[in-house]
Amino acid sequence: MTDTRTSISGGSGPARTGPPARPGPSAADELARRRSSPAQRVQHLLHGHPAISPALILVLTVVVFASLNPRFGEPQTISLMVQQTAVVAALAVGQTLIILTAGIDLSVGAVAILSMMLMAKTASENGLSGPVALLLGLVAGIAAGALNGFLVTRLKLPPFIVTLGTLSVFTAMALLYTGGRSVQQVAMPDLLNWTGEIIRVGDFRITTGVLITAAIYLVAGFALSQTAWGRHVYAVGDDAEASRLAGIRVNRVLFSVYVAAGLIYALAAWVLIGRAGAASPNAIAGANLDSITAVVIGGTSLFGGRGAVLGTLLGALIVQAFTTGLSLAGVDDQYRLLAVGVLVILAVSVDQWIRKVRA
Amino acid sequence: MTDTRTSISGGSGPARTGPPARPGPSAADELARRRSSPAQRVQHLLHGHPAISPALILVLTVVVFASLNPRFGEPQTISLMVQQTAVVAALAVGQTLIILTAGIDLSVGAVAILSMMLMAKTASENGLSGPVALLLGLVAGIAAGALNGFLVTRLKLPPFIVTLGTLSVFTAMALLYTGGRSVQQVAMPDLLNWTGEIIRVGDFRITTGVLITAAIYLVAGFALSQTAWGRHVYAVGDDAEASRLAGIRVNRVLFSVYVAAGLIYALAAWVLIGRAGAASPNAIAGANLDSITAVVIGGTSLFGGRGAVLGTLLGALIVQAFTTGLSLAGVDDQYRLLAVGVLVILAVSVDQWIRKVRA
Amino acid sequence: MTTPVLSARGLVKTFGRVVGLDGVDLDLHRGEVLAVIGDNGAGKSTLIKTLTGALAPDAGEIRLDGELVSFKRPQDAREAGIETVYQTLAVAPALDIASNLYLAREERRPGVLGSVLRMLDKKGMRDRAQQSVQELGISTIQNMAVPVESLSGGQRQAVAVARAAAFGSKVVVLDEPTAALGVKESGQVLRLVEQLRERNLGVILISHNMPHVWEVADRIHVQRLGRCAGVITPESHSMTDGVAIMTGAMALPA
Amino acid sequence: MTTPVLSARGLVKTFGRVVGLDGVDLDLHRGEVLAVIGDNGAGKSTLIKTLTGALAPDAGEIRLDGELVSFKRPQDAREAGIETVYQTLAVAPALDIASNLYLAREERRPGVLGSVLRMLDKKGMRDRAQQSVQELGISTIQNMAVPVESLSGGQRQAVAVARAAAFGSKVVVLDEPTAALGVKESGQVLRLVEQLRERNLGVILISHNMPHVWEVADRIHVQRLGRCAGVITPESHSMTDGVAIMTGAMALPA
Amino acid sequence: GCGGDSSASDSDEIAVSLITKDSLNPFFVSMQEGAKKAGEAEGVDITIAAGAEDGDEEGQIQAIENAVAQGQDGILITPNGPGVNPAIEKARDNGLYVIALDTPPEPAETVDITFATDNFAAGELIGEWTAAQLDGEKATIALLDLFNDKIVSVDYNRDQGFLTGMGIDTADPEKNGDEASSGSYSGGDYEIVCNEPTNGAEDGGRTAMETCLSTSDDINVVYTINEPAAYGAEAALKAAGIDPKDVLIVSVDGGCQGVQAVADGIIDATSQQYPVRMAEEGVTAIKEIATGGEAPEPTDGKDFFDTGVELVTDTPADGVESIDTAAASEICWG
Ligand SMILES: Nc1ncnc2c1ncn2[C@@H]1O[C@H](COP(=O)(O)OP(=O)(O)OP(=O)(O)O)[C@@H](O)[C@H]1O
Ligand SMILES: Nc1ncnc2c1ncn2[C@@H]1O[C@H](COP(=O)(O)OP(=O)(O)OP(=O)(O)O)[C@@H](O)[C@H]1O
Ligand SMILES: [Mg+2]
Ligand SMILES: [Mg+2]
Repeated sequence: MTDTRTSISGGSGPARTGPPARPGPSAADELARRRSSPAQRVQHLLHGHPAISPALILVLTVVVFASLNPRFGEPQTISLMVQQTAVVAALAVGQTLIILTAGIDLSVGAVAILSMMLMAKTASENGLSGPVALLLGLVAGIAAGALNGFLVTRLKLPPFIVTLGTLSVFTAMALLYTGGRSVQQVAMPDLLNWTGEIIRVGDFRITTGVLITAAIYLVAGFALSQTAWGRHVYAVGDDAEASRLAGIRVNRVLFSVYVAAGLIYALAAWVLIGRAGAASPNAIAGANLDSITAVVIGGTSLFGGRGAVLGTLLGALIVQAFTTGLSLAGVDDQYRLLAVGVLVILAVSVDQWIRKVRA
Repeated sequence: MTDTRTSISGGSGPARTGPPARPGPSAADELARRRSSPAQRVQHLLHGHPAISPALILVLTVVVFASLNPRFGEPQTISLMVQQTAVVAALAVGQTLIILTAGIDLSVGAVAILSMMLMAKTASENGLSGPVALLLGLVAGIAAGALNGFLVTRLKLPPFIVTLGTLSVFTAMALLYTGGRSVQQVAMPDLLNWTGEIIRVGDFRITTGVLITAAIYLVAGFALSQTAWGRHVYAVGDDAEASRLAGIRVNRVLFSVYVAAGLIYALAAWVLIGRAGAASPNAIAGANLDSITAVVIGGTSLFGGRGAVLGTLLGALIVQAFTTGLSLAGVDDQYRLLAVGVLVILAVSVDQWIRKVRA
Repeated sequence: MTTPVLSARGLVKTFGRVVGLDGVDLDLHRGEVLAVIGDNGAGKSTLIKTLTGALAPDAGEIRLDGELVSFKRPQDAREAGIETVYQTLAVAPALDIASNLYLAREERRPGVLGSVLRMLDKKGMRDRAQQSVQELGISTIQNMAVPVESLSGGQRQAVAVARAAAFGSKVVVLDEPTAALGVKESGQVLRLVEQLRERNLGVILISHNMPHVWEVADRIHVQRLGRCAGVITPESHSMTDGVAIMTGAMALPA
Repeated sequence: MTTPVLSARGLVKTFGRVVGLDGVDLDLHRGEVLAVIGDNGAGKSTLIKTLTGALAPDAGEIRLDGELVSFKRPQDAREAGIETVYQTLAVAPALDIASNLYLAREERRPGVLGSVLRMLDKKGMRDRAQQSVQELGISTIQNMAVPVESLSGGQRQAVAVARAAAFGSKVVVLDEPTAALGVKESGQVLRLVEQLRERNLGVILISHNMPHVWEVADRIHVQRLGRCAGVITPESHSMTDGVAIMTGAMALPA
Repeated sequence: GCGGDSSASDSDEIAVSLITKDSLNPFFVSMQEGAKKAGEAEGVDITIAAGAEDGDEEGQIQAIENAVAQGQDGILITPNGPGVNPAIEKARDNGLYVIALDTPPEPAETVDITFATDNFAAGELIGEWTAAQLDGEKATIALLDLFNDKIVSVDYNRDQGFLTGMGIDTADPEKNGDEASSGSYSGGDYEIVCNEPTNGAEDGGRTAMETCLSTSDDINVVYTINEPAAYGAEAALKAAGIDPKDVLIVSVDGGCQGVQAVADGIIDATSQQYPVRMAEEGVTAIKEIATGGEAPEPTDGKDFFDTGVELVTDTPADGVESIDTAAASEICWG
């Protein structure tokens, strides 16, 4: 071996002694060039824009199912899927906000049902006018969100526990208030039913409820990415103590997130009235899991601080495309359950694979 | 004001210039003495032993309900509550392990049902002997856990997504296998029904199933607190990257946790057969939420690395005491739902308050 | 003489049974660099946390420009003109550099976009962030849009220091700002401290690096076992004396 | 001459488009302290991470005692006798000090309790942990049963250093071990480094503190922009020269 | 008529969706199997769908919409609640023939026809039988219902039907638990000691019964929402050292396992329903109509086609019509 004092040298930088410096391009440069195949460049692009990969998965899903059953790709079916997703997608925006702060909301469905029944019953039984009933429902959603927010920020309870508790409380309140009875379309003022109106865009038929959901996405997306409040939501979810030290009023941000989520749930409730054509205390049984699933498939981290509402929208659409696609393919319920489970794991695996590839 | 160069002095340490040093005991000593009231000392104790506070809440719950209805405090009722908690408490041990690693398991109930139906049907229809059928069920639980563990460690998927997917998969498999039909006690070998046998201890009556649950707690508690594996589980949940750098084989630990959880779910399934007196694919509907609730009320952090199975046991008992207590107090169904929600929040608030007080 | 810009009397802070601060006094004047030195666990970080609203002291009072103040949260201290770099840095790892620099003091776009839609002036903040970082001479940080978590330890520290330097109006507190920094970068931070003094701000500098302290400090507060072991100056005492007082090997006359 | 205990040739590591290491060679002999210096982001941490199994290099080879090795994970390097204190410390905050010291190498009780029940020897580990920490002279850490998260930054670093010192059998790698340490504690760590050398171990020491480096290093590897700008010795070059090479103000003849 | 725009053009085969409340309940699983078999026999293509759980209306709405999108000819549905009515109406507007099974929707005209058991009548039967069996003795009643976190029609129809059969005033017949907790039934005094949810499963039934038993030691009548809940109740009684023979356990469903349980003396009486027959009749009806045949007519005096309920017991009571277990096991499901 060489002498101790001379055996070490910089790879290609000028070294005191040792092997001659490698000339020209560095080893890393060479490596980088070798790797920069077109496929690699695509992966780079995907890495820079995280929403592209769930979007690709969605497109892939649609293409596969459309090839299995041509009806799937038709405008009617696509319109249908969009309508079917509208409510869960709207609820998932509120869930996204809360998960971004490293929380979780198990009371999603309960809040929506409570405000929906309040809107519907005050209008149908107490004779409140449409706008007043709607306003009352929205206020109820805000109040429910505020209660969650109060318990999380003031009593410093884990959001999981708070919303587990309020899930029971709000569910019980809705049952006690309605006695389990639903309110039919005809008994409700037009404003409440308005979200069910169909709008034709070429061959596509969407409802005004879909537009409300779209509006919720636009406003929430804008607020998260373009305002100081949005920054603070991310910062608090990322590291609450660092945010506090940096001067963010953590509790105020958290509280505002729960209130905003409550309002969004109430708006989703309005969309639900139009969609179901009735207000029923048994609607959306799977709201909790479905909304969380959309958020997580959309790439938002359950540990907070990372994610975006666009991903959530794609996540909701992916799940819907799976269920509708399998159903149109004539797959029976139990097999569909099995397939959806497999597909959810597959979709996220592909997404992870696309995101993980670096270089 | 005094001169710039002389105005600063150490509180009581020797200072170059400035006001004379305070003599005798320091400010902090005085403060500490003033605070060391007996109540403060109790809080100190509680702080050092985190399981004391849920235990106190449990005792408080029992005392309050017993004062409302004397039957509540009787040995029979207490025996009953213990029996009623046994299955969820056993499942919650597996859930605790997974949550300690910063994961979550939504497939708890599905794994238990799948292994239970496998035990029951292979014994009743395929004529397998009790021990073989039991073993098969336990192996199925382990295999299900291994699948979860494989997906979490190899595909690096979030546990929430993995278990959401396998929840569907295992549920569908159980349905397809059983056609929704249950297997009755009489059709099963004694070994499978053995967990329902009653054992009398003075006025108390417990089942052998309760003993199995207790054994699960003892083994898991011992493994977590007394073995290297337990340390690694905590370390991985606390900071996976730091654990990896410290030389822990993170994936191996995670995988072992999911496998252990699968085995525990299968044992819980055996307890469930004895408890229900049948093996039914629609048993334990609330297993996911109930087991997570027990874990969280027991003080284990959903972010991993902090908690213990003793807390989980107390958490499961607290919830059971609430529900049974409210029933015995003659509270109506929906009001009971409401009250359980309020009480869960209250219990955790009190717990937080006790834990938070320092000084 | 002038009123100290920041002064504290009899600060006490305990954690359970651990005594973090045990009756500490401190005065900081405008245009002065006050160094705080002491062994690990001497209570330096605890001292500045109580001064900047990150921790509430159990006893004692704090005055800003002679007025009694009580900061409930870091935001209060910040609004009063006290800017701090905490030892733990207090950055949000997933946010980019510019967002971290402007955290909790984001700037909006001019016109309707800013006032009504409350839109952030992302580009403006990014440009100004670039400038702040460049002033510190951290040349390896190029892109203000990369998340802080992808930076090296030293680069992160530079971001935190740049933030404090850019926004402090009365007092800047630096808790071991050069711990992870290279030689060049450390020098840059010391120059920055001197600039802040020239801008007539009060600076509190915690450091374990004695040559740095003796280079820039006007006065040196020696913290020992939660108490102040005395205040010295680079002229009155040598580095060796300073270390001796810190470790208790030498006591200052009362 | 002797075979280097650890040697690397042509190490390359890129992160996306960021080049962390760009063809770096390094040799470390037994009984030698090799310092690595360089600006923030020069690739020092990346270099030692590739050497200790924490990162897989994209290219290049590593030899331990002349044998080609490829560490898949830190555990492999550790089992081969390479002990590392990472810059991020790699401690589990919720675990107590003793558990952290013995993490991934827990000791079991003697007899059946240990072999069959696999019970940990908690008391023994705690006692030996106490000893390791005391050897470092960190007197403020008293109770080995407190969680690491309640320690000050410096105290945490001391725990990580104590762990490496106690278990290294061939090579000990220290990434800025004194960054958060006080004067006395830093001195203690430097003494420890010398002890390790006397025990005939190879030591790699990353530090931004030039006086420390010039005090203990046998040779100094200067890292610059992902490459090695040269290897010097405290005798051959002054501190000022070292800093000049680091920053590119001076180049070593090829 | 049938949707001329799509279905017929796609294939000659008639396609029908069966949408049950869930896929967990053996009752619905039997119905699904019955429909599949009938479909094969009749040459009708059956797609199975279901809500995620009992009460899940949104899941059923989507299944209905998907059936329409697929261009199917008809839907067989056990509606989870009135929330699905508008979707059913839309499907009918699209030319699908919709038949409700098991549970008549409110109002009944929402669907083309319902093949169902009258759940209220099923409850009444076991109520009347219980009152007759007690023969004037004081009734201490445990009511083991379905849910407490949602309100579904089977739950209150069976429970309130049972009480009506006993001759107890139920106050609001769509609300469990609002009746007086004591008073007199047709034969004597009664006391209701509990209303407990069971989720319709063994473990839930056992827990519910245990809770009831800790409220009162005198329970001699146990109403259960279905047979699995009854098995759980029996297990609880045994565990409490009470001989189940001393207690009247009544239930609803009449699945083959349930009939066997009656024969074994675990359950004293149960009201038997015919899910398989419902499914078969439904499939046949849709095929008839799709091929231009006649729609079936509702049973006289009812707004639905009653597939019938039989009381199954081996200890018949005067004035209450019943069949024995031997006869019942001939016609049981699953
Ligand atoms: N949140 C806390 N909980 C409990 N003890 C604490 C906490 N923060 C600090 N301490 C303790 O208070 C004492 C002073 O800590 P502090 O962080 O102020 O030291 P320091 O002088 O900044 O040390 P270093 O130079 O290592 O940063 C230490 O003994 C520390 O363990
Ligand atoms: N995981 C990572 N992902 C992306 N870039 C990284 C990662 N780790 C390091 N880098 C980049 O690689 C370069 C070298 O980083 P490294 O941590 O090795 O620097 P260093 O010499 O240790 O600096 P310091 O003295 O500040 O610790 C830096 O530009 C850094 O931003
Ligand atoms: Mg400090
Ligand atoms: Mg580094």
